[in-house]
Amino acid sequence: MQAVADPLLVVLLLVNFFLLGSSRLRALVSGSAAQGTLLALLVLSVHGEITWQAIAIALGTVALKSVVIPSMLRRAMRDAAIHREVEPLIGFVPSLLLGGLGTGLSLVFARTLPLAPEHVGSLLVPASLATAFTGFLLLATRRRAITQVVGYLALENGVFVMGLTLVEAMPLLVEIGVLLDLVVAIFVMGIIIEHISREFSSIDPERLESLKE
Amino acid sequence: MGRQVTGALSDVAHVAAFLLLPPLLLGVINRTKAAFAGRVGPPYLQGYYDLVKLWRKGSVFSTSTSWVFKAGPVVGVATAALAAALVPVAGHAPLSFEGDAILFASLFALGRFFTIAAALDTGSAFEGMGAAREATFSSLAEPALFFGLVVLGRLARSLSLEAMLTSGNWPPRATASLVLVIAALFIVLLAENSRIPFDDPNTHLELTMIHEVMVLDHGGPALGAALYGASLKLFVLAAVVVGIALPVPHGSPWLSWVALLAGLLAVAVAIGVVESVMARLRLVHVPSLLVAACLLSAFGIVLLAR
Amino acid sequence: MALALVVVPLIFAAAAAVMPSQRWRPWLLPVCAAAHLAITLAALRSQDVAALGGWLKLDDLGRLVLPIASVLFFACSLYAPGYLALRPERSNRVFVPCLLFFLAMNSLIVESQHLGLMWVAVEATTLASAPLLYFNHNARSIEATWKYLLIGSVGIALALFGTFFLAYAALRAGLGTSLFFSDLVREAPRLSRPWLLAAFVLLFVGYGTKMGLAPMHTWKPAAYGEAPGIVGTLLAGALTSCAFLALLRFYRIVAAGGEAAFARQLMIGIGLLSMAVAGVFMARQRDYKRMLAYSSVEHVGILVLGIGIGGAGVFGALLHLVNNAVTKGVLFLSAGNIHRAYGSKSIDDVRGALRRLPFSGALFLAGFFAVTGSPPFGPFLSEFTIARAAMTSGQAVVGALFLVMLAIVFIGMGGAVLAVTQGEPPPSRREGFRDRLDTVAPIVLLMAVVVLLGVYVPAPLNALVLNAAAFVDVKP
Amino acid sequence: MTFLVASLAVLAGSGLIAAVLSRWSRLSTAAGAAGAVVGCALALRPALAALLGEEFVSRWRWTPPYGELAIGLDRLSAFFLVPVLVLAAVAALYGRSYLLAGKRRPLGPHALFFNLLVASMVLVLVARESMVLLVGWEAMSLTSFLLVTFEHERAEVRRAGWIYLVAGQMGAIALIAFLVLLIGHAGATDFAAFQHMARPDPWLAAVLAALALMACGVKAGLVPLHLWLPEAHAAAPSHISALMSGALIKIGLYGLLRALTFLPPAPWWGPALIVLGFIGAAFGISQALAQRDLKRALAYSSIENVGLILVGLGIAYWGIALRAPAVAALGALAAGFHLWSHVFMKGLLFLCAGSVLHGAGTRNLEALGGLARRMPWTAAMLLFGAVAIAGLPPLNGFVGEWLVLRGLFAAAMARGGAPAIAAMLGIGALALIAALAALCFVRLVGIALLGNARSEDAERAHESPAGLLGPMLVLAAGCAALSLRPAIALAPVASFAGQLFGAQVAAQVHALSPALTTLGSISTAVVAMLIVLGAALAARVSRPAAAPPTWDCGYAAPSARMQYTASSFAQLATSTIVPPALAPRPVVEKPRGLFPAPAAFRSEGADLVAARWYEAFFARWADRFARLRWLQEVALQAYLFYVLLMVVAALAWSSLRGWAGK
Repeated sequence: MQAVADPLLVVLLLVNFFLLGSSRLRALVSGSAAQGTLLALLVLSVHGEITWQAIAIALGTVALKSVVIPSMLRRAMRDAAIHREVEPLIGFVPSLLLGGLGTGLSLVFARTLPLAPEHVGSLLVPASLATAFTGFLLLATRRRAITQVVGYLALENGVFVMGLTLVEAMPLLVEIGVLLDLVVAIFVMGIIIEHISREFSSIDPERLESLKE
Repeated sequence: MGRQVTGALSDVAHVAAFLLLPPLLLGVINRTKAAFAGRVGPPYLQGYYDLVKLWRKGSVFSTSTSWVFKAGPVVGVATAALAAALVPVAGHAPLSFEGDAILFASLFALGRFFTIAAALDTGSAFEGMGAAREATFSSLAEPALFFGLVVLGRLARSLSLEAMLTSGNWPPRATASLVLVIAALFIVLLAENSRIPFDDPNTHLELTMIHEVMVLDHGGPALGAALYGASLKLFVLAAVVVGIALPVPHGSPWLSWVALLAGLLAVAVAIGVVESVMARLRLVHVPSLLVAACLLSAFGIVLLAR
Repeated sequence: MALALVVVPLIFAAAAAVMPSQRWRPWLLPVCAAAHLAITLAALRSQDVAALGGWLKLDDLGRLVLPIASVLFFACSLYAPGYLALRPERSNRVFVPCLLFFLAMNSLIVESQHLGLMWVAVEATTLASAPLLYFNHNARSIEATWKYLLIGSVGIALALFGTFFLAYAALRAGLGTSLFFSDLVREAPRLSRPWLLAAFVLLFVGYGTKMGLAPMHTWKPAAYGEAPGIVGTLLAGALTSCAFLALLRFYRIVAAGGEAAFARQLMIGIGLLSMAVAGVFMARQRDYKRMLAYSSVEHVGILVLGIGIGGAGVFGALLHLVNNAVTKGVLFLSAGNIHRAYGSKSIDDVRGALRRLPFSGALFLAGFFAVTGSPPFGPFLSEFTIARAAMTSGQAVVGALFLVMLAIVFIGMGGAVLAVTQGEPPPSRREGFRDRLDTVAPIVLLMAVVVLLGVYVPAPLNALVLNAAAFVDVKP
Repeated sequence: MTFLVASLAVLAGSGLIAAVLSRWSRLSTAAGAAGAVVGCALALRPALAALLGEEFVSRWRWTPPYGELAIGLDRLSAFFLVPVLVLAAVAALYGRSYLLAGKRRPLGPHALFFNLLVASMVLVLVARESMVLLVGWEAMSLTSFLLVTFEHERAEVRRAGWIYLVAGQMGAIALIAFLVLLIGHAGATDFAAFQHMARPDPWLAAVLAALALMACGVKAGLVPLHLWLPEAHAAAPSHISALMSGALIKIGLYGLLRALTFLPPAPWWGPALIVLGFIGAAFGISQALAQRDLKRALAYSSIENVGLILVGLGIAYWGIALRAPAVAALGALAAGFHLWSHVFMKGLLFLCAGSVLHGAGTRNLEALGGLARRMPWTAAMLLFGAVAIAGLPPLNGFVGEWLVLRGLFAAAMARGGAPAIAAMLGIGALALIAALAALCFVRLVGIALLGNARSEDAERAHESPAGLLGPMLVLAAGCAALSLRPAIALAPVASFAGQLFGAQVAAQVHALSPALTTLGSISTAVVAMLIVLGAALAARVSRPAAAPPTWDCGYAAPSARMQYTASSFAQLATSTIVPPALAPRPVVEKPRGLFPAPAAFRSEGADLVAARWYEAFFARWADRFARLRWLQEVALQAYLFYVLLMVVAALAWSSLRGWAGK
């Protein structure tokens, strides 16, 4: 089981770097969809035996994170008719470097944490920390609203990967609750983006500066 | 019973003397000034003639005055009379209690309050000027008077004028501070009664006056009362200065009365001499002289407590 | 009964969503609020209120927070029809259902024993309040909603991360990974130490963001500045209390695990920081609604500071939870009235509220005196208890700083409130709004509660606070 | 005890009724005033009984955060309660007719706040437990703030109200700190526990004394903390300024005395209070000289009188330290007597100022004049009050002055060396202050009442109705009683001094009664003499020959503008006696350029400069805070960065602790 998870996690880290590096919105959205599918595979691989519960969660994840949400984001992009990410606050290369540094740090930090016996060698915890940090980085450095949503998604995925280590802690009902919340959050963000685009005729949070002290 | 009767009689005599003699003091002062100037000068009893003349004249009150204007001279006379009753002669004062020195100083303040109010009541610029000057300069004179009283009180270990002015047996080390106090009180005497270094009593240029300009608009009996009150105030303050300068031992009352009158005569002559020798100070320097008087008596205190 | 507390509002929310008439829909609010309050009172009287096999249970802490949320919602629901009638141009088709859904989720947070379920409920309140904030449909409210949503969601994601860390701490210690509150408290001493501390930090930051503690408070001025009065009250009064409840649950676990000292130091630090930030940013504040937001940041800081001080401070903090909720209700609703009457939120155009709106102006001024801790009102009692606890438990420096911060906030806030209430009102452009019974009565009701809490704390409430304090402040 | 609770209930109830009936002004003010008078009467009975020794403390349990509440009356509280109640009742009656005659506005809330203010003052005086004291103290601040800002449409009233509120809050914070430290040390919140607690070590006692001085100093108007006093008194309606100056300030002194009873007596208290008193008196009177507003001058005179009372208290504590009960008795009698007489004098003066404002429409001395002829009763009483407060013989102000001077002298006699010299020099300084007070009040009387009217308003001044004159007469009668029979105040002062300074001092106070009776008889003698001489002179000048305008050295057309004005009268004094730092500073805007541009000349009192210093301090800090504002105005991403920073910092700290802990 361990053997299958680790390569998937390495691919996940690569996708993180892809998200950090890419400047085209369409690439970002498809990257996020890729992350969704990767998570679904991880769910199956981590669960020892393939129970119907694991299948349900995997299917739910794929359906939501790889199909529903990306389509919504693409529709929002079509409405606002923009494709390129404006120059981020700290530039693409520095954000990539920061991403790398973050991944390194999370590997080091994970080693200091006393892991449970079955996770000692595994990449699970460091990967979740790295993905969460990437999500945070995207949120804190990108100008476009859609990129920030993708960043928030990456953060959620990071947390989700951490959730995988605790198989029976999160019963199905709560798992579904978490997924539902995520979807509704993205859905509401989508509506807000639509209104922003109508109001400001562009959707970079830079314009959202009118609330002064 | 006999002793109370004689006591009462001596009190009545004391008050009568203090009420009758003051205009005479003015007469002596004017005669000394005349002698200095080589003039014959007005008769000694001129003061009494003026009072009688004014008592018989009619009085005129301006439209802008109120009852306070009439009250001015009345309060002046009343407070000076009561202060007179506090001054001891021959070891006894008609009215004395612990702390009457403070009452003595405050009575003059009350008189001054109403005189100033009466001056302001007329609504004339000159009276206002006199009132402002009087109020400021007397405020500076008060501390000098109180420091003097405190020195005496410290020596007599009590705040009653009677005890202060009749202890007589002052320790030799106290003479230095007593001399300072006498000098300070003499300056206060000159300041309070509009004598030369501070104010010229018989000038007619209102801009320079302090006291005369405050009674400018009084006429007839009111003016008489005002002048009489001023002279009584001069007499009482002079009596206090003499009480310090000539501490007569308790001996016979006659001897102390004679000493008091002689002292008063000397003070009157001294005032006359000072008025003839000095010219009126410029108004700006008056405060500094008064502060000097305060420092003199304050230094007296410091010397005493050495 | 426990389930009813959540399901009844949901049913009403569904009904409201379906009901077509714009005029009758707001009246659902008072009906549902009354029902909810009745159930709450019934729940308080009965001993153990549980449902779904222990998933929903009203424990001592919940017994204190639930009535607060319910009473506050009841007052807002009385205010809502009058207010919404004034805003015919805005459709309340989304507004009313979201309010009811908000109440349902609040009840769920208070009752859920499973920390994951609690997380879902808190995230749901965030999503429910987004459309509430967006009620005014103008550029400024979009920006406020976007900031609120994004920072809120990021905070909540960190909270989920912390919850997983907590579960992992149990896993690491070789126990079964269960996120049930009672299990975690029982197992606490054996949880692995570093995971527990890391989990508490993440949970503190996550739920601290929902409470609006500094430095995670940055969304508050924008959100409360643009939200209508009702939403401001519910966010500042009800939601903050529920987030504080969640925080106390995790503090309870960490305290049981023997790490209370670390948690209390963190709380004192963040508490004082929040009060300082409030004091600093309230100086020369031109917008009286943003000022109320900073006042909320300050009082959230006081809550956390009280817990941090410990001992009688915990009792003070929990009593302050009640006082703060009710006082915020008075302030936000009366500020809402003033905003309706003057049509502007900046102090430069709003003057003479006492003359123009005698009742709302007077209530706003009284609310200011209450919120800055003047004796005849509730908050004074709790703040005095906290100050006393600080001084007597040897933390004199913390006590002194606390009093100084209160003074700074008083001066900062006083300038703005007096500018708004006193003086001659400018010639009014909108004649429409006058103080009316239905927009003032609920505020007077809340004000009566504030004054009552200041003078005489009724015995049942006192028992509730004592039990809650005993529940939270466990002596390791 | 039941009377006290009944009185508080009546006050609160009548206030609420007045608020409810707010639409019918006459009815609601009547209800308010009646409630106030009945409430004060009800409370007066137990207060007088307590003065005669019938002390009581009653406790009852209250809900937890309060613990056990306790109120009670002992001689110290009763001594302060009696004058406060009398003044409150009089002010209530005066207030009713004063406000009804004023601008049409709803008076219900005002009556409610007035009654609540009186109730909170009573509560503070009877509090025997820190929570009750705090609730009463802050309620007193709030209600008096709401009363001061009654006419808040005027900008200077709002400014005065704001300064008052901030000062009140600073005082309250100091009081909370004081009480919390005491509770921490004594373990209970009850005053009895404070009295019997273990001796705090010296530094804690010093900190407690400093906090008490600051908390009560703000309320009593001690000099560095006095800033709100002149502003609030000038802005408030006159009966409120009377109540604040007469009662509120005294409660500040009561608070100080009550706090000092908790602490072990330190030898430095006496001299410290005397020095504070002198500073207050000198500063107060030097400012009062230069004021052109009648009520601001009276407010500064209150600061001076508080200074005198403090000197009296200082002498009392110094006497205790020197173990000389005679000196302590003189100090206590001076402070106690002057406190009672100041309540009546200052109350009367403020009510007269209200009557002048009502009659002549303005408080600016430069626009008044000749009111003695147009408002005879008000003028007579204002003159009566002025003579009293200037400390001139026949009236009660002099008795207070006399006792303080004798106290200083007795203290000087009790000990040789430097303190004796200081005390004796103090007597001279006090004489100067008294003289300046006389100057200040002769200026007020002379400019406002006498001479010719300086403006049309003063020209058309009319006497106030009986509703205003009645209460003023009551206060004047109080002053007259204290002047002619000072001994009536002896018993209350003896009981008050007995509790504070011990039985020996009380005995010495009783020993002073013959001195007071002589003073009383002398006052009566002075009054008699004045009447006799006045009648004689009046008889003599009964038929004035003619009534021309003032002679004025032959100037044919005298006008009111030729008279001395308030500032010119004081100019000589402020330029010679008052040090330049405290003297009023002219602010001149010279006309610039060829054509006559607007120019202005204003002379600002020293206090305005001090006020500007406080304001500059707050403004500087507000600017510093405002400069931090960019932290909030950054982009959304930065907010998220704050959250990230917080997480990383807290995680690092927790792991550090983890390693350190292991």
